Amino acid sequence: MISDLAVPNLFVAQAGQLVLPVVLPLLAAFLMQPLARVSTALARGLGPLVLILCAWITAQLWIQLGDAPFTLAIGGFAPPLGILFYADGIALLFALAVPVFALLFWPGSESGGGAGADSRPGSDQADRDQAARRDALVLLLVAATTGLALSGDLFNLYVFYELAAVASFGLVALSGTGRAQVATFRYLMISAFGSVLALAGIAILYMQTGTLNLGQLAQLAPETLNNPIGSAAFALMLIGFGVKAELFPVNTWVPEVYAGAPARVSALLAGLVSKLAVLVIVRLLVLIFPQPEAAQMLLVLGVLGVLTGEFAAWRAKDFPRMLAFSSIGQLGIVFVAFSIGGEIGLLAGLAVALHHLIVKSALFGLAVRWNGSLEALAGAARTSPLGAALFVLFALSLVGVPPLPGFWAKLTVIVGLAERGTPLDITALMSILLVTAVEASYLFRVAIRLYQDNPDPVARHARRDLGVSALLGAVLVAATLGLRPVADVLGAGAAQLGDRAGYIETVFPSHVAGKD
Amino acid sequence: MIELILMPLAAFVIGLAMVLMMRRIGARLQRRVGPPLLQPLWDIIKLHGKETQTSHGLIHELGIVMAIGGFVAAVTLMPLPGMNGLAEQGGLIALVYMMMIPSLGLALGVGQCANPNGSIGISRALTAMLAYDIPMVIVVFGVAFFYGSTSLVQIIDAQQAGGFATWGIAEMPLLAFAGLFAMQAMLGKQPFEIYVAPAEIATGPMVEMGGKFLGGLFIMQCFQLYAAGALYTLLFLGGGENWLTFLIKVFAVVAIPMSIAFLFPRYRTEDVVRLVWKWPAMIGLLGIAFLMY
Amino acid sequence: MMSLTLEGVVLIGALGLIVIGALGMAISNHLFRMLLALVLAESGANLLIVLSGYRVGASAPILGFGDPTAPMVDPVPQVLVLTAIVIGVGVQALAVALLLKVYRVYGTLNVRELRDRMDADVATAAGVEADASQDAPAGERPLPPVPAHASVGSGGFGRRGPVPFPPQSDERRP
Amino acid sequence: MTSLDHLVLVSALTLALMLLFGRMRIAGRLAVVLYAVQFLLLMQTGALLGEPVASSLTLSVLDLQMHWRYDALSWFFAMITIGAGFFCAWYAAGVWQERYREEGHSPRLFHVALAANVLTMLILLGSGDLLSLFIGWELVSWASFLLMAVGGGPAGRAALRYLVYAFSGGMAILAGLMLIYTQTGSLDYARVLSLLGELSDGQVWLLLLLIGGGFAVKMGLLPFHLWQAAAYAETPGPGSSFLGAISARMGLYALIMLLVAMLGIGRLTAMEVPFTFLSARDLIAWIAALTVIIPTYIALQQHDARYLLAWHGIGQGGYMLLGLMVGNAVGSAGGLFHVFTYGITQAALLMAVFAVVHRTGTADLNKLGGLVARMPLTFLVLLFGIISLAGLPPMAGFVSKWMVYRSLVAEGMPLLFVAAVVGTLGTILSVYKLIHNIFLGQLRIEHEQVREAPLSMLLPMLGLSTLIFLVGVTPGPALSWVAAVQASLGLPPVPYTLGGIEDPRGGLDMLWLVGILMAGFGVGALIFFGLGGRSKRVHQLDNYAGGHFLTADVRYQYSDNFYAGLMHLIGPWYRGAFLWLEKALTATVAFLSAVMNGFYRYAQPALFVLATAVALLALTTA
Amino acid sequence: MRNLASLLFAGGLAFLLLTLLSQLAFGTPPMRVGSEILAVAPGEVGAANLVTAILLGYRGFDTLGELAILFAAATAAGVVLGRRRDDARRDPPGGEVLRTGADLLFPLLVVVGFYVIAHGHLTPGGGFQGGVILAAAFFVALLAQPARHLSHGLILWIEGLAGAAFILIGIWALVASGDFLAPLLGPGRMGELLSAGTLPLLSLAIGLKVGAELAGIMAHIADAEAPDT
Repeated sequence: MISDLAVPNLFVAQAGQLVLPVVLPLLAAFLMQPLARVSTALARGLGPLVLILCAWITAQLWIQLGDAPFTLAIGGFAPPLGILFYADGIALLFALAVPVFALLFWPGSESGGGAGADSRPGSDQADRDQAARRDALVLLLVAATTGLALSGDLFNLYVFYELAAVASFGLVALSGTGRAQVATFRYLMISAFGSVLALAGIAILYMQTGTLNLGQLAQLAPETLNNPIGSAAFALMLIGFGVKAELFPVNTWVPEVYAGAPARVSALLAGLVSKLAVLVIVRLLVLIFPQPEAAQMLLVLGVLGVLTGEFAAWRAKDFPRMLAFSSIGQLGIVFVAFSIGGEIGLLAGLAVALHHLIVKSALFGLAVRWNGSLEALAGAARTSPLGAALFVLFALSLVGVPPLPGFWAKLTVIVGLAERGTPLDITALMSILLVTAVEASYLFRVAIRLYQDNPDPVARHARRDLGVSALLGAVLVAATLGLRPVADVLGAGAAQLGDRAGYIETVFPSHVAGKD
Repeated sequence: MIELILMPLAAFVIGLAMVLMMRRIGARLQRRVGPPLLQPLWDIIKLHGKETQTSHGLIHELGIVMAIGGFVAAVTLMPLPGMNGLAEQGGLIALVYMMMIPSLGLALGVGQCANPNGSIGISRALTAMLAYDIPMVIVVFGVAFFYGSTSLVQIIDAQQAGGFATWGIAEMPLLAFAGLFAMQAMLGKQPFEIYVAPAEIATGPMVEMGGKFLGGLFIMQCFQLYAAGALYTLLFLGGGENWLTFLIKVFAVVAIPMSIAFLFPRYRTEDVVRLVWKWPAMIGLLGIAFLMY
Repeated sequence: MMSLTLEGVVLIGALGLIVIGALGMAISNHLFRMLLALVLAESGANLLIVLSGYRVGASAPILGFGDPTAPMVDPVPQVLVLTAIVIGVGVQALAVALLLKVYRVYGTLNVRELRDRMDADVATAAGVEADASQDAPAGERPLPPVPAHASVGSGGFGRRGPVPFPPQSDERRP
Repeated sequence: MTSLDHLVLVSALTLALMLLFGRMRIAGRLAVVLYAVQFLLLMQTGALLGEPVASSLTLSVLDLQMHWRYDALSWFFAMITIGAGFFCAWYAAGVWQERYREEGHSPRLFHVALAANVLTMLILLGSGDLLSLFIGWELVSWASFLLMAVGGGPAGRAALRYLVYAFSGGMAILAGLMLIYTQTGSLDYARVLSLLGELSDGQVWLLLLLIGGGFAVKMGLLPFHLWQAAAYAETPGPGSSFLGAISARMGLYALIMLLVAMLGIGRLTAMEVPFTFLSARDLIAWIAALTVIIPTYIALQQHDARYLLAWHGIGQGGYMLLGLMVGNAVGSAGGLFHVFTYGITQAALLMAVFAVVHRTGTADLNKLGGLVARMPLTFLVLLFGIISLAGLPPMAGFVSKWMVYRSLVAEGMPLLFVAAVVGTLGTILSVYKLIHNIFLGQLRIEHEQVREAPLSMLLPMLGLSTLIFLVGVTPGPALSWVAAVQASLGLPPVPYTLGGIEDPRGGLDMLWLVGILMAGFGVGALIFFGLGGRSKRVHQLDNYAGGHFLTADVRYQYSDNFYAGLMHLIGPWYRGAFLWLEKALTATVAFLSAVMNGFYRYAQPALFVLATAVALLALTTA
Repeated sequence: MRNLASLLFAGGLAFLLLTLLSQLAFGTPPMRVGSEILAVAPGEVGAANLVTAILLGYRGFDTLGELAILFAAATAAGVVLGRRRDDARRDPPGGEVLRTGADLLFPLLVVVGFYVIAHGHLTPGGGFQGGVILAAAFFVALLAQPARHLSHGLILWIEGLAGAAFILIGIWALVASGDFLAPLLGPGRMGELLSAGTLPLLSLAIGLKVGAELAGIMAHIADAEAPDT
């Protein structure tokens, strides 16, 4: 797929440009702070501009090359040697979603640029610096998550994962309160501990196979990794990559971080970053660890996540924390779905994940102003009727009310579980159904509260947050109306995602027997 | 069609005689002479002829109309010797519910009187109805189930087919006993006369009833006595083979509660409920159990 | 079980570092000690990576540096470990920065004291008593009792025990 | 486009128009017209007598086909639904709507909620397979939630309680459907039906528990009845009527699909309850009977007219299921017919009560009285309604209840019969309390100036009352629908005549009965008005008060704790066993929630990571 | 209790990992990728130090990510520690010996740093190592004289431009040969300073960036206000 043109035209889509959505944000991030010293306006406009450019490039690539999966060997080094980007439908979808969502939830001045709790009237220069740092961190996060979507190299995935982690630490700490810092530290410790385990897992994997390329690993997996060593490596990497994916029990950071971080950052973390981490885990599961033990681990941890998250959310005292717990539960369902395996499992997982991406991001968008305790939300519908209506819409979809997409996603999971029908699956099914009732209870407790009479309701939403949420709500409604095409696209994506042989074939097109 | 006119008429006449009999029995037991033959009729006429007739509103009046009309309709559902009336069109269950309409009418009428004492009386009366209707429906069910029909005509035919041996009382003695018990309460006779409370009229349903209102209730009482006696006769004593046996049976049936009534003091409402739910209901269920197994 | 060679000892050492680090993270009550334990664990993991490329009797992967005929060790893990070390350094530096800030805000790095101060902080932010805020559910419970004014018994068999008799009604009394 | 598509489209159009124009004054009348159009379209489908009418819309999700069709059962329920919508919209269209607006509520929201209810119910009733049944079910649940919650305040809390019940029920249904799916590999009625016979008794029990339980929630069957009264009672007037008339019956519809159409009475009778001599049918019948008794006697305790009627609604649902579980021609017809008779009865009753609320501002039975002089037509509506509700001749309710009793007698079920009668007696007691405390007794001083309900509200009430009476007199036409429904369900159709039921072992002819009753009343009136002297109308205070003289500013009304004597006796039985159950469940959830919260709050993260690593590694090496 | 549980779990982890690793072929790695790289790298990249060849060539993208992580950490530290306070209380300068030593060491360290950077493709070392030495030079100066602070602006420019340079070299390759970070300028003669194509340039960019990054973090921490307690 690599172009042979000596001077390739950057305006014609070709595989080599796949690297740009990762590199350009990095470039912008590196230059952000110096530029801010030169021109504030330039620095302010740079980030969104780059994101639009990234989205445009990805879209072009998808439109022109996205019919079949394609790869990009970075540096032109043949696949198992160098680092490889692998772009199938799902990877491109997420690579496109990343800049789009980052643009939608681009943190503005409200997200805190100052030192928060101890902020004193600082100089303008310091404020500008802080804003530039914030923008740089978001761009780094974008680069990292795009890389997570595209990379086909295990260690490269780890690097991008760490980049996403470090960038998100900085973003979470942005609000500047002591609580946020402690939450960030806690998050950092869990994340770093998980990374240690993941590194150990990678080391074990490398000792066993001597390669880091996912395609080659997939090739070798049946003979070298279908044993306790392989499962152990998966377990270690699962814990490591599970931190960002809010996998139980390495998700204890979630509620504090989402409650403490600026709401838009929470939206990005809960919506986007967690999904990319999930995608990494799914790639590992599908390509390298098809053994049932691996899926079983995911299933058990997923169920525990569902139960703990949703039950904990029932008692949550403030809005972001409730969303955080709910997010844990939803991701638990995602894990359960992916553990089913097969096309239906992947379809279910993708559906739930994408649904959660849209809904939870939008809800966190609402949390920009509704960031306080739930008690304080009484009567918020009066000041923000559209916001309240959107909350109800998202809550309905989240608990799975037909005909909204959330219902079909959940139904797919449930049907998948029922079709496999082992006792563990049935337990998972019952757990999901049980907590869905709990979920409905706490979400609609809030909904009723929003519509209560209250002479002193909370502030209205900023137009931008409301617009973003409304946009995502419109997407949700559109998906409801166009259920069939959406399902077809997802089904095709799931088929590609689950096509292990196809992956190997794409990475090593000339591959004959594949035994070295 | 002529039956439908004759049946209420006969019921009224028999009812009048029953009232007379009741008062005579009472007098005998209390060593008095008792009223003359036409005294009940004269009472009714006298009450209607009173000069002061105070009405508390239309419902007050319609209540009395409903009380009389309900019984007039109900008695046409009870076959007499040679007259089936509407017994084919509405069976036993319809009859039982038809006989609740007068209670409802009375209750509405009393309620309209705007007298709290009257309302208290209705509260008592309805509670008592709740009490005695339960053994009564047990009995009704038992009979209908035993004869496999809710049509009184068929029940009577089945009873008369084999003489006394096929009478309800012979086939179902326990139910017959329970039915007697329930009838006592239904007629509001001692010891179950708390809700009518004739001795303390000021705290009963009748408190605002005077003149033709009371006269109407008198008429209702005639029908009520007749209906109770006739129903019991139809269910357990084989109905009337001919007028003579029918009259004998009906009067005998009514005489029993009368006689018992004068021997007993009075129960409180709750005690009525408790007693009636406990004994006749239990006996009735036992009777059904015997029937079914 | 492998025989206990020098390499084996190093391998066990790597494992030991990871385990000791994990243990230290689990039992420390002081955030900085936790961080130090993390550093230990990371070192262990790095060591493990380097060892994954170890080849008995091979030389460093630099051309023209030693015996050109001798086999070389796998260079890839060395690259990986370089990357991993730098990542670790970055994370640790950030962690130290965070700890500095936390210490500046709360004046302690002891986990328990910190939690108490944070609880007080949360409670103040929510405007509730510190003790009350912890376990009280947010808002009302999801199965609210039926409003009292609707009916005494409307919530099901709402009344317990016998109904007072005579009825106690304070209305409509002159 | 089939006739069913037209119907659903017009219903959706109604919803859309209400969304657009609900704010306008004309909206109410527009809704009435649209409901009438829907009614006509429903009549046109001819689903009652002919073949089932299919919708041209089909959907396929995950290889599961979904389609919609109307058969006689759907038609019957849809007819009641649209009828209820029509009358309730009529009631709301005029003065009520203006008042509602003045009180600061949104008539648009109300109209939308009502239209959404009708639409979703029509969709549910058309479900042609289990998946579309579930989807319809969820839609109906949420539409009801909307209608319940629009009231705000206590209505919101009640709606939330409903939601928790209904949604838990929905999830149980989904679990049951998945059970079916795992066993049969399909959710299509026909296919499931053919494979259902192969299920073991244990599986069928599980199915009954999950799906039946879920459906029972909506119907308010014991022990899932706690939510219903408050939720229905707190809904704004016409909405309350609508919900009371038909909403809970959707649960019955689904139960009929499950118990009668799919499992079949025969299967239920064959299934023994372990360790007892009861069959599954007996068990369900007993649940139904207890649902008749317990809520009815709770209703007796209420002193809010709306709650009283709402509690009765739960109890009346029990009769319907009881009749169906008896399963013979008359019984199942009685159960089905009761859906219709009770629907019109409850709608009329609640409308009358809300008319009183409209004029007096309260539904508290202890704060009303004597209104018959001020609102005689409303009184008449309520009177017709309570006679029908109590199941006394000559109203519609009598016929359906008679059929249930008759079937119980025929099948020899004494205890159930007694239970049914006990329920009826309780109903009589409590409806008398209702009419007495509102309309009879002494008029309160503050209600001296009350006027009759406005015409816009009175007309639908009177219309319904007429219907109650007419159906009581000539149940034949309505019974013909029921017979068609029975035929479509595979039950023996009831032998009906114009006036009632034909049965050699004791039938019913309401024409004669009503005739003689009217004649009796005529005789009574003749005697009363003809014989005596003219009566003199006196003031309500001019009565015997035990030697006292009543003054105009002191009113005596015996209303609070109306059945004090009875309560003294049965009061101890009113123990909140079910409330305790609910509280225990809530407490369990709260406890679990606290535990999970504690995990996220206090967990030493590193320790948990460590523990998980060990656990997972142990799993892999084991 | 918690300590006991931790101990038990740690013991369990040790045991399990040991069991696991004992099953691995330790000392005889499969080297699927490794041996292939050993075979082709000299020709493709031209760096004598094969580790650097991989670091900047085959896995150059990882290195970019790594740079980004370091940059993210520095930026995040900046976010956390917030504004610099010019009036912050500062430790007094060190003693005469320390200051003189630091002044002497500073140029030495800078030179060594650049040497290590420049010879990264030939001998052990490279951008990261050299960058750290460069940063250390500034650390020493800062430790000796805390009052003297680094110019944040300068650090920002250096790290920004160095990072941008790395990426721009990559994009140059993309434009020139269609592949991001593909080796350019030919491998040259093995073992010479100016060999291995763009590798030394990348190395230089990395060295400057790492040095600036670490110096920046250090400056932030040094500027952080001491708590009042």
